[in-house]
Amino acid sequence: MTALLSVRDLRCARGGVPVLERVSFDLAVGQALILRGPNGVGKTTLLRTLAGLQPALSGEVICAEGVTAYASHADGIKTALTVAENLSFWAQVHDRTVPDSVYATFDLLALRDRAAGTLSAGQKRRVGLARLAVIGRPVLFLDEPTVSLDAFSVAMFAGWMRDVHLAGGGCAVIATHIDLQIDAPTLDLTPFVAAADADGGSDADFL
Amino acid sequence: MKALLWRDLALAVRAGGGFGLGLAFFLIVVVLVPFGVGPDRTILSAIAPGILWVAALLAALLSLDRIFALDYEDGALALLATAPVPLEGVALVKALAHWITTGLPLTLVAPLLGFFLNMDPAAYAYMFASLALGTPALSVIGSFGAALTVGLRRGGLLLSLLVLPLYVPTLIFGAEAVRRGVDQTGAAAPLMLVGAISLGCIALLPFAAAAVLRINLR
Amino acid sequence: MLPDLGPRAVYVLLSYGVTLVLLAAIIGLSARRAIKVRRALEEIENG
Amino acid sequence: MSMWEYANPKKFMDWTAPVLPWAFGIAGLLTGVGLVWGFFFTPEAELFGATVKIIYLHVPAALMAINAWFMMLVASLIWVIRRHHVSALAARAAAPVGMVMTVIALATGALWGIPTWGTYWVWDPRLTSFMILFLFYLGYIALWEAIEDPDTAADLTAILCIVGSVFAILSRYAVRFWNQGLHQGTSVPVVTGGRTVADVYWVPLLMCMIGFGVLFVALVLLRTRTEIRLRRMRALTARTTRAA
Repeated sequence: MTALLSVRDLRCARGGVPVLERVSFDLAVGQALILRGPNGVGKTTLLRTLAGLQPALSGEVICAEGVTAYASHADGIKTALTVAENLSFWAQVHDRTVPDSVYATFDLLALRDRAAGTLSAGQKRRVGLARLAVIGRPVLFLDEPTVSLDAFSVAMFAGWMRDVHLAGGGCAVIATHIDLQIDAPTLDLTPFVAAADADGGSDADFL
Repeated sequence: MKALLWRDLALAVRAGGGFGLGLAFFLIVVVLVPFGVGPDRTILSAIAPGILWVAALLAALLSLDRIFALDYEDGALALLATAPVPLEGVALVKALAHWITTGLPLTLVAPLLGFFLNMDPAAYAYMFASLALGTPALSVIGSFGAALTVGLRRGGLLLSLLVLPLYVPTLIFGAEAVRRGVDQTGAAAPLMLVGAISLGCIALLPFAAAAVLRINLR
Repeated sequence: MLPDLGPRAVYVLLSYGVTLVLLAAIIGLSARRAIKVRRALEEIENG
Repeated sequence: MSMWEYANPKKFMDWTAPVLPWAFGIAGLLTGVGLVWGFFFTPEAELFGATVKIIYLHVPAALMAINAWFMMLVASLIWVIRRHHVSALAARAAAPVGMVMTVIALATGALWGIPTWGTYWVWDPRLTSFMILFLFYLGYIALWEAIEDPDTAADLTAILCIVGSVFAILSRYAVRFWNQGLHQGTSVPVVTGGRTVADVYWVPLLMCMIGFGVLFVALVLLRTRTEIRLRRMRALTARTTRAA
């Protein structure tokens, strides 16, 4: 089974200083990986490097073109637009259409035509997660997707992840503190934290 | 890309979108000038093209820092950067949306406001032509400036300091085109130059803006 | 000893004055800043 | 060891240390002699009277104001392409010096203009382009100050400098188009190279020009060394806080 995503000896930096090094793992179809580690260990930095938002210092991220998507708790939902408009915008950006099943899966049927600004934090987060379902990208990098979600919504998200996304041939790297009841390997990043004097970051030239 | 344009236009028109902001500011500045300069019609008509151009410049400047800042704060920019959409395209569409909501209305209203400043009737056509050719440059240069200052706290002030010097060629050729149009000393040259600058900016600046956005998203 | 600068002497003297003041300012500020930073760095290095 | 090795911060600090005093010395000597010679020992020009002596300040300063921005452009390109920290920091170091040179050129140009053209400030294309250049310097320095992360700041200012240079040249010609101008023919036309300045004024002028040039280099080296030390302090403190 070829790996959908493989990471080889990745080293990433934050603000010119190496944060993580020697990170390697493979993700096959249907697999998820939960990132653990204290705040500031570099979960967000790793996810942003995997998503291509920032260049890695060294190492490789081997993945097909145009299959990845990144989502953090800043979910890009416009408060002036309605839920339907927000979702259809992101669908069009990925030139797809919004399947009606999404509203049911994320319990948004009642909120469909409400302006996103009038939603609660939890509801807004559900719209953000619905966005993930809409854009249909197999490889997902999720940074704390379940923040400000109640237990019911967390179970709903975990259900979608397990039964729709992973079962449908996708994979995901998720940074989260809570247990998503998904049988997925976890990766504690603490051993991969770069040594204090590890060079490679742009500060190295000055030390 | 069309989706982004429609979304931005919808956002601009919706409550708090600030669609009329640039236009209202333009109106106020033009109406204020006679209070400052005095009601003498000969002076006003002489400086009318310059005033309209400078007011158009400032009105365009006013709504620039909203172009990327809103999407940067709520994470939409990072999502767009990882979407299958070229960031250069995003920068160009954002500039186009700014032009439609600010540049275009200014171009239409400016000749009418010339009326307040007793502008020479012959100048109306040239005013419209020079603004129509010049405002695209204002939007594209402005989107580059907005991209530069997107991550900064008090970016608005710095944005004006960075963008205004870049506006100088467009302002000079634009206002000069109107003046030469009025006294029939060949307005074709400055008009073509204003158009040339706009075309050059539209062709090249989105690449610089996209590069700057990628750096700011790091 | 001062050459006869004629009626426009004030402009010449003013130019020299302004220039020398500005040059002295940039040199002085740069030098002072350099010393302050060097001392702070030494403090950190063997701090 | 390729030439780029010298751009390594540590090596840069090593080889500039001995050079610095010499640079300031030569600059002081050349400018001093040039100015004294020009001020005391050159005859008054028939047309301009004593104000001709202002060229010993105006021409070198104007030359350096433009060369400073050109040097920043080259340094920005080097940073964008080869990612050498020293070139980015050298660009940052050069900006204030370039700005001061621009102010000097403006001030001396205006003071030259008052008796010669009989008005206080004349919107002459050459002087106005220096006004615009001054705004570019201001924006460039402000952008450096506004950004926390040194690498991001270096990248953004480099791109601003590159884009700004195109617009600076555009403004240069736009201004000439806008007002034919009263400025003298260029004293040292770069293109033709011929001299419109009589011999007796030429040697002190040449000395002042070289003097200003060496002074600019000396100041940039000094300020770049300070920038490198500041960056080193920031890296050291970042490392100690991270290790703690």
